[in-house]
Amino acid sequence: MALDKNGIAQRIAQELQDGWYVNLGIGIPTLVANYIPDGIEVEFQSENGILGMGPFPFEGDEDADLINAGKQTITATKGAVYFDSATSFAMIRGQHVQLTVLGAMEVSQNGDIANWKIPGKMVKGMGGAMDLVASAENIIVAMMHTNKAGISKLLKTCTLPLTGVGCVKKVVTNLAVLEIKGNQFHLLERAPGVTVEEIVAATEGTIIVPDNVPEMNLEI
Amino acid sequence: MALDKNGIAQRIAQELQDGWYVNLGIGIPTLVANYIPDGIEVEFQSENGILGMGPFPFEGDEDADLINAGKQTITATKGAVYFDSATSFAMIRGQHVQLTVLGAMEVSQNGDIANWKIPGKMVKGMGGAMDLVASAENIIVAMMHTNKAGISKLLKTCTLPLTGVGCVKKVVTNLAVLEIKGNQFHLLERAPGVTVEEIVAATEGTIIVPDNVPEMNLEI
Amino acid sequence: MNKVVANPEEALKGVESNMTLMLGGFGLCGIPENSITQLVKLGVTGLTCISNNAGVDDFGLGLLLQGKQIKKMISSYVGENDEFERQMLSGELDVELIPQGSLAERCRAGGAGIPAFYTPAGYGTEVAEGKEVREFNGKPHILEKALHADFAIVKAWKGDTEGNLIFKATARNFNPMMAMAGKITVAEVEELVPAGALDPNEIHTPGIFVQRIFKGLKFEKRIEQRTVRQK
Amino acid sequence: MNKVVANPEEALKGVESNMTLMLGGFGLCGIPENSITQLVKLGVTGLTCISNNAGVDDFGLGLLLQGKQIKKMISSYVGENDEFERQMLSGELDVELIPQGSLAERCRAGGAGIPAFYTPAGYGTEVAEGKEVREFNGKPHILEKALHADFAIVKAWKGDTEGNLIFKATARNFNPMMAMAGKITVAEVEELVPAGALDPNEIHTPGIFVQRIFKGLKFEKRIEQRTVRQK
Repeated sequence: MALDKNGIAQRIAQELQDGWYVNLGIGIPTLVANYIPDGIEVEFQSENGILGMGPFPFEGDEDADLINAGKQTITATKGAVYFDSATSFAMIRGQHVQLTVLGAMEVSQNGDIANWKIPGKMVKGMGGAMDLVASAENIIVAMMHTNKAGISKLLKTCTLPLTGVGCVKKVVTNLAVLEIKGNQFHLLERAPGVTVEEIVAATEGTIIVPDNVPEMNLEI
Repeated sequence: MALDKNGIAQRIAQELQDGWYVNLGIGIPTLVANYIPDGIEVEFQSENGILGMGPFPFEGDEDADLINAGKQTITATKGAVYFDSATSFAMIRGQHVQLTVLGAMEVSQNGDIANWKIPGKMVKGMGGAMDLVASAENIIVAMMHTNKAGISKLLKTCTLPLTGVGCVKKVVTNLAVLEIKGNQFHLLERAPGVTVEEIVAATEGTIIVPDNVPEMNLEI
Repeated sequence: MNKVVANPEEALKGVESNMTLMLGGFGLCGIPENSITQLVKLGVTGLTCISNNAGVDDFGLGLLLQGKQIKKMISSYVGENDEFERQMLSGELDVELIPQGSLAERCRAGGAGIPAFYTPAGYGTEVAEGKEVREFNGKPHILEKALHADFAIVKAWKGDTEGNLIFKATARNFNPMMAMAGKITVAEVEELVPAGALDPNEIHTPGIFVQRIFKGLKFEKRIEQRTVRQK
Repeated sequence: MNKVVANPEEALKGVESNMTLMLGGFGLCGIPENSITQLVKLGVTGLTCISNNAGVDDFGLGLLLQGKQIKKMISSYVGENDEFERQMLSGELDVELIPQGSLAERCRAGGAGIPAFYTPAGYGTEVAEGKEVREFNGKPHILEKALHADFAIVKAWKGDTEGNLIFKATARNFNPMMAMAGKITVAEVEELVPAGALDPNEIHTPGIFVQRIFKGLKFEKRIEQRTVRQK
């Protein structure tokens, strides 16, 4: 059975390593914070100017001066720190953030990502996404494998305006975990109950399937 | 009579305008702080990271963590602020400091300045001088008109390695106040009792002398 | 060095139509509310506004959009409001989108006398069109230029009479860099204290960057996305 | 995210001969005294040291010069000590002089992922030799590149277990930028407190830039130019 958004977030959370600073994008990536494995300590950076982002505040405790990059009211953890936007992107551009998780509309087999603009539709802007993808050494894209019409979002070449080129190395979708290297998608894991054939059918880009494709283990 | 170092500083202090932020170099420029005219409020920036530099501390009040760019113990005025070196030079390079006063070994008639290196002698470095002269809109050079051997330091062309090019607009020496424009020194004022002839004789660069050269008024 | 002015009227004296303004804030967090109200009153038009976002329909920069006072927005993320979308699609409003980190760094560069710098952000995208590309350490970068403004308008938590500013939490965001980059920088603060009342170690924006400061009459501090958990 | 190590030995584990180190401080103000002592003990040689100054004969980086541990100094102002002069004139020590503002900005650039930027400082001087010159707004600028270090070693006043740092007065100077530019950044602090004990608004260097932190055993804080006035 294909994963839902929480399942994708849960699988991505397994990639976290102790001591990492992590930037989570809006949407599915935000959910990753709910599934941090036991014994792993990570700290969340939000590009509007906080390191040590905590959970949402209890009702009545909201502070208009304390939000995340999604403009949601948040709290700060013990040891948190606030800073300005230039310092925030110094952290990002300077590769001090160990993992960036963000959503995408399209990813191509050479690691290009498109997630900010659909021609003909209202353009909202790239926010910090272009800085994040151009800078991060370690990017995981969280996305649905296909759009609502069933058309693959894992492509040979992106059709939408790019956010960054050759930067994505790992994709976690509702169907699979894939690595990008050598201009190909490499299938690493299947979602529980999803077949290799389903994944291959849903992938427009070149996909390499090893002899044995294990099923994800979300029970860890 | 030619001015002494304090006289030069006193004359330069007359150039101060209310509300200015001022960076004073080491040596004669430092003395300018002793002659701030009545009714004028200025604030001193020291490039090692303080705005609102006050006088030396009373004996016993020295704080090793509070020094100026000359590494002297200082105090901070009310409303002072500390910052890092990058921010300090953002102020300087970004032209937020209205006046820079510094010493020189040579100044040329096109506004070049040399004050950091004598070939064959131990080189100590330019410190912040190159940033200051390249950035400031308003630089006054405080210097003796000639060296100890009587050789002019106001030249057609600098002979020493340059600190900056075409940046000096005003020079105050022990003999005179001069403006630099159109590739010439323009004599503005004489030190008390010093003749135009003495000044011209002590100036190697092209010097323009108007019909009337007033004597400095240090009594203001 | 007293920078205090009595009110927004005095603080924004000299703002004229067709000027370029920087306005601090991220979303509705840390925006100069009182100054925006005054800009509406002034009725200046043809403004180029540099601000990370463009407000919502009835708050923040949305108020200037309603009055068609803005000719051009320079932002990283916009369109949280219908009027913005209408004006943009109809061609009344010009929009230049800049990656958020480049926007922040370009403001800082403007204030710091750095005319241009290289960044990897936007390489290979339409943001890079017409910009120089150069490789450093085997990685392509694009050349981005400094931004400047006739007026930079920022909002701080505390300020003193010398213009020294302290921001609160994530309301800091773009305010410190924009404060550096204005020919005239105006700061509105929640609390205005005498010189010497702020610890010189704790000041975020040194007063040298601020020309005028005033205590805002009222701060609504509207929350854009109220998210809470249950006790 | 505990960054605490027990002592300078642990903090400088991995420092090897021929590495590039950044060391914070201006003159003798805000220098990492305890770490310098440990570098002497380690006996590593062939070091390239990036530091605004080079200490005095018997304190600060002068101690490393005595042991001939430094191959190259990258500074803006040096030569407050005789041994430095001797080694430089004899050719034992290589010295690269950089304008102070460019040095600060190049460290920041290294930490901020900006590979290069333009500055007017040094144009037309020997500092500009071999560097690209480009005009912006009618004024010539030179291209300066980012600096990086294997280890950045800084000194702070207060720090917490997460590596968040607060500096005191002008002892801040180059420390924050260097903290950003080290592959491994070591901070020695006068006071080490638990996470949460520092106000998140008042932190100068966010802990993300710091890999190891320890409480210095002793800070001599020698004064280079004791200047006083009489009461």
